Amino acid sequence: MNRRLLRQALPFISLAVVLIATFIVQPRTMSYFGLNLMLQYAVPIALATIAQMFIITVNDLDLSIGPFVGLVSCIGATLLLDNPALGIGALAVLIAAYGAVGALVHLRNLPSIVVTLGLSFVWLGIAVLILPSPGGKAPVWLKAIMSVQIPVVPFPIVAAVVIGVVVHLALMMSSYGVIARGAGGNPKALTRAGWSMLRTKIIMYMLAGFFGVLSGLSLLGLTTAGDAHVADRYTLYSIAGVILGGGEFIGGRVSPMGAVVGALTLALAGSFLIFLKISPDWQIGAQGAILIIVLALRALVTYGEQKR
Amino acid sequence: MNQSFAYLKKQPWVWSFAAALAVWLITIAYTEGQGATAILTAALSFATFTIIVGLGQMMVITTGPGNVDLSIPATITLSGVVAMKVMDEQTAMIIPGIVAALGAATLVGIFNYGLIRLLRIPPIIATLSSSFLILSTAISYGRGIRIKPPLPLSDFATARIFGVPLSAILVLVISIGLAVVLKRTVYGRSVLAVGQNMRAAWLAGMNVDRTRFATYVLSAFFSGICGIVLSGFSGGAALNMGEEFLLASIATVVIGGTSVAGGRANVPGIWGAALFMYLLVTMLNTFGASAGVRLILTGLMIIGVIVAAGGEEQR
Amino acid sequence: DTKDKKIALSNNYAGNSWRQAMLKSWDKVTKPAVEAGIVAAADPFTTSENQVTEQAAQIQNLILQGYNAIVINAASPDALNGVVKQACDAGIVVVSFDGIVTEPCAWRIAVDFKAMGASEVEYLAKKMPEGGNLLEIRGLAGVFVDDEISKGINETVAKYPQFKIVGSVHGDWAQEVAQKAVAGILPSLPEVKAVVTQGGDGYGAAQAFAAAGRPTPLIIMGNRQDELQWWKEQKDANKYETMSVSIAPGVSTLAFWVAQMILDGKEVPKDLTVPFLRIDQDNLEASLATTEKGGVANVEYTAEDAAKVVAGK
Amino acid sequence: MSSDSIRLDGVEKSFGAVRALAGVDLHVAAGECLGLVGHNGAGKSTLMHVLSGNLTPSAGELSVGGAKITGNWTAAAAQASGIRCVFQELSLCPNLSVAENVRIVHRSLKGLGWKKRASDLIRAKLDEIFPGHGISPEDEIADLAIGKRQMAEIARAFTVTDGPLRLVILDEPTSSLDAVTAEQLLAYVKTETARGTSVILISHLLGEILSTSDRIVVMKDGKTVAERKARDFSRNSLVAAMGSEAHERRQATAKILGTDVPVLVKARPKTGGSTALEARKGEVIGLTGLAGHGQTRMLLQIYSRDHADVKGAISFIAGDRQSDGIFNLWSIGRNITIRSLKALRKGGLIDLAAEEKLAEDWKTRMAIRTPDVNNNILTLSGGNQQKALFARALGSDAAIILMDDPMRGVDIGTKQEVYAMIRAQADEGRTFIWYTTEIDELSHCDRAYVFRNGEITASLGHDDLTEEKVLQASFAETAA
Ligand SMILES: Nc1ncnc2c1ncn2[C@@H]1O[C@H](COP(=O)(O)OP(=O)(O)OP(=O)(O)O)[C@@H](O)[C@H]1O
Ligand SMILES: Nc1ncnc2c1ncn2[C@@H]1O[C@H](COP(=O)(O)OP(=O)(O)OP(=O)(O)O)[C@@H](O)[C@H]1O
Ligand SMILES: [Mg+2]
Ligand SMILES: [Mg+2]
Repeated sequence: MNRRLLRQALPFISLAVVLIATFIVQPRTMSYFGLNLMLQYAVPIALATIAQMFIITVNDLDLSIGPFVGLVSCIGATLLLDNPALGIGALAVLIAAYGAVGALVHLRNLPSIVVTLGLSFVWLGIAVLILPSPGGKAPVWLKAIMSVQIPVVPFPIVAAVVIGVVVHLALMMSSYGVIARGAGGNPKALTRAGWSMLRTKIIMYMLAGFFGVLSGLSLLGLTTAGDAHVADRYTLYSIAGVILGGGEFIGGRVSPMGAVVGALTLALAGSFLIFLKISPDWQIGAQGAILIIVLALRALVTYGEQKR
Repeated sequence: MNQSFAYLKKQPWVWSFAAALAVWLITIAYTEGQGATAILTAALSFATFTIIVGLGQMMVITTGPGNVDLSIPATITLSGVVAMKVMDEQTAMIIPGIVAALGAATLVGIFNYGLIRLLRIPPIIATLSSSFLILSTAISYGRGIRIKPPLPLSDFATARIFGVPLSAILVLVISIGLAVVLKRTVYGRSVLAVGQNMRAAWLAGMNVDRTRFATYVLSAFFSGICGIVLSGFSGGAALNMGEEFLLASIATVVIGGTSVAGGRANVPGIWGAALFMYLLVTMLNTFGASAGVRLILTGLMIIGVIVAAGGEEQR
Repeated sequence: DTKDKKIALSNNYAGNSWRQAMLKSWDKVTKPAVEAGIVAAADPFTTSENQVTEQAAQIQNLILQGYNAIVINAASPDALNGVVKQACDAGIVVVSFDGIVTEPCAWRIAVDFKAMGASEVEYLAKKMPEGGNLLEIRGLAGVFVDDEISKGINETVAKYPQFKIVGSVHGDWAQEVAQKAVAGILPSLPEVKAVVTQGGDGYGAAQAFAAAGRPTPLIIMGNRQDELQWWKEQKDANKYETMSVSIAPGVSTLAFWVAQMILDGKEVPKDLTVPFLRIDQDNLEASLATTEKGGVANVEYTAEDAAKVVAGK
Repeated sequence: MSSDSIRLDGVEKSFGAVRALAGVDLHVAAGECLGLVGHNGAGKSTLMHVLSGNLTPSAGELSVGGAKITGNWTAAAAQASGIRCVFQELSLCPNLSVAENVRIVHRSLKGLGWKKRASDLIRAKLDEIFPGHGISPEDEIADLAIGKRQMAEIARAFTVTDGPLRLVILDEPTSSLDAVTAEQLLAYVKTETARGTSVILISHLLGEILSTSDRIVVMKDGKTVAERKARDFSRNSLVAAMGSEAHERRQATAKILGTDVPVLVKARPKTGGSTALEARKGEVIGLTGLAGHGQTRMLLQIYSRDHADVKGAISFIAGDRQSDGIFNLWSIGRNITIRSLKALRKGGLIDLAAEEKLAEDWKTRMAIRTPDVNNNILTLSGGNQQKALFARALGSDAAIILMDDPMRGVDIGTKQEVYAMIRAQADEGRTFIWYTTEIDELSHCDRAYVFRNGEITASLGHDDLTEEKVLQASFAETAA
């Protein structure tokens, strides 16, 4: 069998394995209601993972996406609720700020890790200023969107597929997606062909900001109240999701569908563990174990590849 | 004069020291000179913990893009818990406790590299996953009980010589040793070479596997030392004692001028960066800034330092 | 009759001794209850970090597993409302404690955090009528509990003009962080008469003062054994006086019994208040004697205790 | 001259203290193939970077199609005026497919169906230049061997969409190609110039320069020192113009080894075949055949002592210096000494003075053009970087030296010196196993093995190492 194909299929296989295991341990999940409930919180994670993926595409890493999602949820629960125009304006400014960070990272050739690490404090600080302790309220329309009931297929699944396909078309199929990925593969080649790396980075960072906003809003729609710390772990989740989905840190090799599937796998793996009723001491460790097991699958495939 | 200034400007660590100095000056200007040396002493004694784990993190980051040790916090906790539990407040058990704790830390390093090498898991994810397992081990072994360190250990951890913390002197010795290792040993050169180009390093006759293995073990080992001394310093081990070192270890390394793309390490920069990070928080606390403002300023200062220091050379 | 009812504990953090003690109390009280056939199951679940999203997913899974009641220590008072509502809609009894939720369908076993903060200052006002400078050690920024206790402290200080808060740092409820933050700000502060805390960080503060060579001020303590032990040593050595306020981790067992009573069809008001645990100069030794070395001062509840709390006694 | 397609006047460029271009005048007429030669570091690549808008010159003028360029001359502007460049260091994106790489240089390939158009474009061009190339537009670059990558990049440079194609710069395009594909390319250059496109061809292989160019310009130390019609140059006069001496010395006979000379390497390709490779102490063994048929893999197999009987320390000289050879962040000196660090230790620590001395020695012996070995390795021209890699291996204690097509981009003068050095070292007892894509180089070997599809299909003695016999063996089917 074609190794490359197998590697691309791997995230989907992992998802299937985890899903089946979950069904076996807890048959009740094998229903519209069950899937809906179990996967709801995967939607904002998937969106954050896509945001991270845009940054990874251009060989950078975003350590601020978690606090950023938290900030969006705070803005959504306050400004956006009280004054929609102002709220949308604020979110637009945030996306522009992401673009500015991209420009800064490129122009001064800075390590993105530190810049976004600093940025994570900035986002958290603004969020704490806006909402010193959790609260606020989600706009009604947001709650409505996130609790929409679609016949036959649960909403989270539809949302995941739509996100994956749209981003896949844009990044993997379109002619501008090629430029974006090329910027990660060999930036020099791109500048030599007359493309502006600056512009590419700004656009990719702004896309990340945009998907970060979507993630924050969808999360707000689920939690119904804002919280600065609501998504602190999204930073690591989103990175893990991109890698689980077959992406690589360097070289512009990413997969949008894989990233979405990676995010779903992570969310499901958490549920699976809860169903196993492990002793609380080891519940945290089991999360690590499951990450290792899923990624060990990859090792088998890549090992075969080396032997080629 | 001008020449030495130009030389200094090119050293990546200068910026972190300059930033630390600036922050310190602003703080004592605000307090009108009150507590100037006391602040420095406090900074030194707390920064040593960040520095020691920063040194390990630096070695890992230097081995190439994507290499980073996220299991440092959990390893600190584990070694602290193991040390305190084995010592059980008895002076006679200090040595066995240290050996057990460092042994546990070393095992963590071996496990981490096993995941990276045998299972081919990217280091970020491998060390993240292992950190969960390590934390569970610490929880299940320590049961959340806080045991006090034996007196000699806490005396050692808090001792000062002419106002300089003993632990800072210890870490200074380790730092100098590591700087020599990087410049003048085959292992050090291998780390730098592997970080630039793993394949080329292999073809140039370096033992890539052994180098990476040793580096992950070294990082875990340094976390182990940190865990033991920190437990002695703060009166026992706690399950969350390592948490703050996750971001701090990465930030100090990179602000200190080590390249995140690998292949370039900088020992003095870690000192500057760790002092800067501590003094920054102190300054903002002294100003009485609210939590939000403090966070924002912290972030902006980190970005400011890295912007001033400039990035890697364009190539 | 609740002998075939299943109760779950949803906890969001296990990384400190308070939470560990809470889980241990749960175990200690619910195991016999299950063995005695009072309930069919009482399973504890915990997530790794203080994260709303993980806990929300966890609660959703508990809904799917068919528990009849879920006892929650919530990561956020509002952000879990969505999923709590889902649980209520599925006919599940939700009882929140310590970290309570605001969703109206759930029961709340609340600690009056504001009053807890206020009580610290009231104590100081009585203890040192001449007043003085205060240092405040807060918890984790952006978290509800931190905000409430701090509000209680600051509002009460405003009532006593002889007190002045000259410094405020965040200790994140962690010994090491508190020690570090206090050590950093201390050199720039004038004489500090007392330290108001949120519990768990008193020992760290004491160490920072000692390291800076400053006279030890009056430090309000939490309920950790090392804090109480230190207080006892000071008391024996130089008649050091202070007090300790905290929340007993055993409140999880109260929540368990409350959930059991609701399942049993008993009438339980939606809002219950538990007193915080207070230790004073005279009952220090007694509390210390019952506290496990390295553990946390604690109170566990029996079914009868719980019934009394519900009855408002 | 109205037929001038491109004209450069008095172009200067300095990198710090290094004056890479010291006032160069150059012109190319439409439909002309201009050969550009010069020693390593003469400034050829730098000049091409200026021409393609990737470096801003410190002084000088540029005109395109008779019009003087006044504004900013950028890569985008160069692209728009129909100037394409195949750089010495390849510039493809390894994570993209061949077709996607075509898109990068053609702004008009967008909208629905762009991928099909790009695939058709590159497939047609590859078929035209390199018949039987075996590259699919869907292949990801990272999966292609370096030779195939070079073919893809060359074909890409000649593709045309909406804009004009005025000039194609080929900076050492044949360095990773085998004899057959190189021939195909040179033939195509003639076809293309007949269509009116200008080509600048840079190469250290004087034969192809003489046979393909219309006019030849010789550069030396950042200046042009000679310019004549190609037919007015002979090989010797060209070499003389470059400032080297011509040693047209084909080694007369192979070394005759007694049976008592120990066999240091014995290995059978893991990829197949029954014939094993054998190398004895002091031998120079060639590996040949068409590019990508398992020669590099054989070397790696020996290097990793995997199913290979090897006696003695090994050193490896990479040909793909970017990915297998140099350490970008290090100085020239450190790049040279890395293979010898263990020997340089004194009391456990590396002796820095001895290290510096080793680097200086080998800088002089290999005539590496740099004012200071402490300069970064990237300040060297491509060929000089390659010399540093030679210095690394030859300066080490290795008994066996594996060479993976190591003469890529090395100028003719240096090559002669290196050949002599290899011979001298072989006489002293070092063993060389040498994969080369240049059949001429095989004359410096005692014996050679021909590879096809991962197997050794023939073993040729010194006297059989002629172009004809090697090519014959390269295409022959395996007997068994
Ligand atoms: N980025 C740079 N920084 C410093 N010096 C440089 C840089 N690039 C090139 N040089 C120097 O400029 C000179 C000309 O180099 P160039 O690459 O143009 O030579 P070349 O003629 O192409 O040589 P080769 O045949 O080896 O490819 C050399 O001395 C080289 O060391
Ligand atoms: N064991 C190995 N480990 C890593 N890379 C390998 C290994 N074996 C082969 N390769 C790489 O795979 C590619 C194809 O190798 P192969 O030996 O088939 O080609 P080749 O004859 O060297 O072709 P070319 O002359 O074009 O480089 C090369 O880039 C080589 O570096
Ligand atoms: Mg060149
Ligand atoms: Mg090869």
